[in-house]
Amino acid sequence: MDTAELLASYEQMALIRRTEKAAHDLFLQGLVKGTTHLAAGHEAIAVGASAALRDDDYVFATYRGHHHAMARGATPEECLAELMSRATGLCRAKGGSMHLTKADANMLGSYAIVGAHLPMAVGAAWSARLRGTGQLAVAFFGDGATNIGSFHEALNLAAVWKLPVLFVCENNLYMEYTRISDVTAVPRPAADRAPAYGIPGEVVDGNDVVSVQEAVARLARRARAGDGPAVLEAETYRHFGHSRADPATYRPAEEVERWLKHDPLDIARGRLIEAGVPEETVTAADERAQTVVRQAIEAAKSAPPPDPREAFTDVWADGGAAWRT
Amino acid sequence: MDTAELLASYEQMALIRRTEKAAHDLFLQGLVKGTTHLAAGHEAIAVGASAALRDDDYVFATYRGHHHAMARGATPEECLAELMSRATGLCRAKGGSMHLTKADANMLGSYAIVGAHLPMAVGAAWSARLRGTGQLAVAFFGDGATNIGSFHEALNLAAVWKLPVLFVCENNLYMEYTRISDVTAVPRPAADRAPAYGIPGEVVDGNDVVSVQEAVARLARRARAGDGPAVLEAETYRHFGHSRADPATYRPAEEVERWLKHDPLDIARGRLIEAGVPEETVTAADERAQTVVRQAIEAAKSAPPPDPREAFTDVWADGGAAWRT
Amino acid sequence: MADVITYREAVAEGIAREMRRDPSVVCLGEDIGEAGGVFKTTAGLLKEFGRGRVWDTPISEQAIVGAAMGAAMTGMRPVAEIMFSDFLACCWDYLANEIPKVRYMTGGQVTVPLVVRTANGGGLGFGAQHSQATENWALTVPGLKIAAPSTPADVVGMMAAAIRSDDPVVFFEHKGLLATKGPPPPPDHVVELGRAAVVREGADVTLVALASMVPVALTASERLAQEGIGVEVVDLRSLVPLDMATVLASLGRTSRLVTVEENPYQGGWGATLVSVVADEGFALLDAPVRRVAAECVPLPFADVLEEQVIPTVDKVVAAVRSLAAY
Amino acid sequence: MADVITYREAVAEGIAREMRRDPSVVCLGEDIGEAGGVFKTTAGLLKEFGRGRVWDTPISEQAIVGAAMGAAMTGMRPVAEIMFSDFLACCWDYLANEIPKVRYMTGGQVTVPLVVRTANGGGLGFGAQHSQATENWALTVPGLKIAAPSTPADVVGMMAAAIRSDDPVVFFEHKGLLATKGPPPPPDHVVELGRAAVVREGADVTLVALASMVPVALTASERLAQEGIGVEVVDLRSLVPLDMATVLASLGRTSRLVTVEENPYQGGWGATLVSVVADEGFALLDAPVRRVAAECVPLPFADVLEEQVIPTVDKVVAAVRSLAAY
Ligand SMILES: Cc1ncc(C[n+]2csc(CCOP(=O)(O)OP(=O)(O)O)c2C)c(N)n1
Ligand SMILES: Cc1ncc(C[n+]2csc(CCOP(=O)(O)OP(=O)(O)O)c2C)c(N)n1
Ligand SMILES: [Mg+2]
Ligand SMILES: [Mg+2]
Repeated sequence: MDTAELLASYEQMALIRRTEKAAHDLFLQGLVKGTTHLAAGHEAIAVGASAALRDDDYVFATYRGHHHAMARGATPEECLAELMSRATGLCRAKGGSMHLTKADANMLGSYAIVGAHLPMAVGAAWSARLRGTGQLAVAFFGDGATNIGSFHEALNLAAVWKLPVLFVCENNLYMEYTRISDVTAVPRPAADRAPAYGIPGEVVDGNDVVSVQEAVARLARRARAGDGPAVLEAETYRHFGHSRADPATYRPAEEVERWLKHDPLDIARGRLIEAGVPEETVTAADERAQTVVRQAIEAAKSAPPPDPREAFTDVWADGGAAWRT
Repeated sequence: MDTAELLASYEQMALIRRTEKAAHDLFLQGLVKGTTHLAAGHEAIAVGASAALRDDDYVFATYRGHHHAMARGATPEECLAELMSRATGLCRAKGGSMHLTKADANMLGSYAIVGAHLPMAVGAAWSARLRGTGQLAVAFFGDGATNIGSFHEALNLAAVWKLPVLFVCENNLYMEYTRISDVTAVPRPAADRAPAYGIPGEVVDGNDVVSVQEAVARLARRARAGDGPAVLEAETYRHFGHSRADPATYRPAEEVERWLKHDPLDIARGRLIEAGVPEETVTAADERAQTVVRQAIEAAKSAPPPDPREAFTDVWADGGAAWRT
Repeated sequence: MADVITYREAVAEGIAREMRRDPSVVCLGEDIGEAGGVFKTTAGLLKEFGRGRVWDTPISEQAIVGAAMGAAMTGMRPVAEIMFSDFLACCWDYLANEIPKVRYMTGGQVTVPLVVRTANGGGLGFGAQHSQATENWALTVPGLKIAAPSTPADVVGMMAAAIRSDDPVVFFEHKGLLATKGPPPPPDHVVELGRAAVVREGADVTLVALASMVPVALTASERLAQEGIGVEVVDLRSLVPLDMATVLASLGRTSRLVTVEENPYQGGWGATLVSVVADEGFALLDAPVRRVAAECVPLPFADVLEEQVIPTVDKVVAAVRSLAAY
Repeated sequence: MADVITYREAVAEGIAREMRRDPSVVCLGEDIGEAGGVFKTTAGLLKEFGRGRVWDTPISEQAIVGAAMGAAMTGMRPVAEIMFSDFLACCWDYLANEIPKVRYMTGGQVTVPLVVRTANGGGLGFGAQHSQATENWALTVPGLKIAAPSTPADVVGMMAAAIRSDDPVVFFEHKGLLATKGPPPPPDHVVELGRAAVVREGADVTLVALASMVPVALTASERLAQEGIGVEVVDLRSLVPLDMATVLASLGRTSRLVTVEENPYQGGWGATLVSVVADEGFALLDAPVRRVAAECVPLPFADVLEEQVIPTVDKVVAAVRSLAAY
């Protein structure tokens, strides 16, 4: 990653961070219904991975997926509008926070059943192989997803078929309120499982966008060359609670403090300064991000609600919802 | 295993073998409906394991489970009567070949959805721990079951809770008609997965009743001592096709021949002779088995069909089947 | 005990009462221990009963329900939590193929006294994968008892019946009702499964509702009363056993029937109920039977869309009015 | 082409026709390749289309259907086999929560043109876990099309429609019909999903049946004809879309309705159909509606028991007779 790319990544991360902060505030103001699972703290994984991928590669994410939608090109406005149930939302207010999708950028969805999207990514990789496009598929998932059956089935199938798919675990140490180490038989829930499928399992600092970019680029090269899938376990931490207004009191203060000091934005900023980028340049990126998000909030707020008739569109590919004559 | 035990094991295996042969013949004669999955060739696993278990230990098996039912005390007559849809069948003709169960001997069932019983065994082990009984639970399953989600979830949960449960894989090289190596990412489908759960994974000659007994006894001791679950992969081969009248033409003749020469009964017989047991003693055991099975066939044949009203009993614990007022 | 109790508190109270009576009752599920459950419906259980009886699990729905089954077959009375009822799909094999069949297919050799509890239903903006009313999945499978209480007292009473039952029970706790309040149940309150309750009497139309739709039906009835239409509201409470006797008796008085279902029309419980009525109660009917059910679409996120899909008081009022005028 | 074709052959033929037309059609499933499938319903496909398009999988139902979904979202038209329909429970999350909802919840951004084929139904002594008629599981979930043909020609025609459909289709192939024979379908035979067929005309009672119950209904009708009772038999063919127009039109002629369902009464498709009739067709009815469905128990193994559970010709005849006399 050269300095220009790093600066762009920084700005992208700043944009995500501010969007997540906005989502949090809007939720507390009662402007976001249902629930949100914020990715603040996880930005480097989405942005670093994206920097290593081709535009036509496929991305599948979880309910904690705002960062992936944005890293693949969704705008803060589209995202916030979706959260705020506006007609201009990414999914026309039919999906909500947990299902952000940007299909025209090959971000093929956010799925809210833990683990469900791993086999889908395998299928997308299979499809890429069948069509001979050289595309890759990447599934991002949490540490908690490593204990569910679909994880196992997906990794085995991908390995047996030697498919171009990467399994990127965002290990933030917790499932909802339970420490992953309390419910998992091995210390590294994802990487330690890779040998069970005869594939590489690497661990990376998920808060360092450069390390993530490098690891994904390396494993992607391998996969595209026909050497099969790999597991990448990216260590990270969420800045907010699991969802909604969870204060995350189950996390020791000392642990929280340590991780907040290991902030992906700070790390990238440090790298930029070290590379000789002037402070003002970085600050300018921050400010641009701030402006974009501020405008996004306003735009989303003033966008209209969806037409109620939207409830009856798009069940079927013909656009309708008829189930009987 | 002392010589007397070995002889008893031999006779038990002979009984199973002859019962399976009878089941096969009866199927071809049209006296067994539906399907059967014969365990001829797998006898040493059931008998060896049983010899290492306490009477109050729990056993869970698959649709290929005749040997486990018999090793835990079901008689050939009860088994054949079930297969032949008789009122005297082990499950009163309501289960059939795939669901042989002998609950009063803690053989808690044969399950026909691949992998489904592994979590049940985990639960039985959990229950034993909760009740402080020192009981163990054992799940027997095929190589094909190692690629399904419930396998993964069961092993992880058992390991995290350090439960007294053993996972015994009967690796007969094939799922139905597909070689397990064609669809599995690691060479040893069960044992190579054990490290993903931080538990021991051993391989044993599943056709040598003594080796099986020793391995199970060792792992059972460990588990009862509170050291947690283990995986045992027992290498074996089925003498018949997968089910019903499958001629198993997908298996290379050379492979079949090699395995038929490595017959669990021959191996046990060899060990007996080596230990100085006279040929006639072994042959007498064989003959007893033959007699028992011959009588079982006759008894089963002459047993009555179930009362049609049995269709409406035992949905509920009160014995009935009422779903509405 | 307080003057009122919330539905949410009633869940924990119902479980706690049984855990106090019977040491074989144990709980397992995701985040149910220290955290008291994502919906706080197991709050206090870990503290009172300790780690030996309240077990936090990994995200492994199959292992949770499968282990509950194994424990139930061997002397325990497990209460397994599946966080959202949509996730029953992740362990559906156990609900569809194993638990309801094992007693029958072993010729009565084993029993499976377990409860699978789960947070059910929509109306809260949780989107397509966290909002479904999935009782009907269970209804397609003989061998499961299905409980879906609408009041805190019924939660406690039916929880007691469910945990004491030697049969497997799927217990649907409605997310939209968790914050609702009601009179606390008396000590040792047990509500037998399979007994519907006539929660309002009326002479003109019978409304049969379940769980979240009971308050909707009651509100609609009050409005209709002002128009002079007397509505009898039956809270079904259980789907299996299904209390057709109560429904048919009510119909004998009113001759008109409307069901109110949160689930999609296609495959809903109201259909089964109506088909019994169209057979055994045909002579009682003076008008068509109407089902007010959810539209046959996934649950959308936005409120304005979700309201289009899940039955509202207005829709119920309109349906009843049209029948009363028939 | 031969004079007759079996239902079993029709499955492979139906898939092969589409694979010939469209290179994006690919198959995956357990033992479908070399072995031609456990039921031989994919016989010949590997040979004709090669390993690139016919993939043997591990025993991983979730991965099979999940991968099919991912492939469908990215330009392929996968046809996934789930060996027995009971095993749909092992990947139910994909059928209930993912595949039918993804288009809607993304605001129409993706389509999922896939087919999940599966061997359905009982009557063969396969016991409780390999004998169910599980169409109704799918009926509870909006967003899935449901096909269940009863003749070889319909198998081919509906397979074409299913594979060409841009919507997900669950395709139920009845195990009990595999060996049955029928006229071969003409080239490029397509039977639109959601079109019921009136397979016998009659003036007195309408019998609506699906898949294995169609021959049962036809046999019953012949017997009833001898008693002077004219039975119109409707082969529903699809559950979604549900062709109520054809059913209501038939009812307009007969005024009497019986459904014949292999599945348990509770939660069966007949209930949904009857509930539409009890509403929109109430004025047409001259008699109660009767559902001849399976008993609400798991499927037992022994023939003598299974016959008690699954509808027989005798039971259908008795039901129709009782209505004709009403
Ligand atoms: C199958 C399933 N079980 C349970 C849940 C409820 N749930 C949502 S998020 C979550 C925790 C997931 O933890 P992890 O995979 O580590 O991801 P994180 O939220 O930490 O990013 C749980 C249990 C679910 N959505 N799906
Ligand atoms: C979930 C599920 N998928 C598929 C099947 C069909 N099936 C029955 S046995 C079998 C092969 C199992 O192979 P393995 O586990 O090696 O056991 P074996 O039959 O060799 O003893 C398959 C695929 C099933 N019963 N359950
Ligand atoms: Mg996590
Ligand atoms: Mg095998």
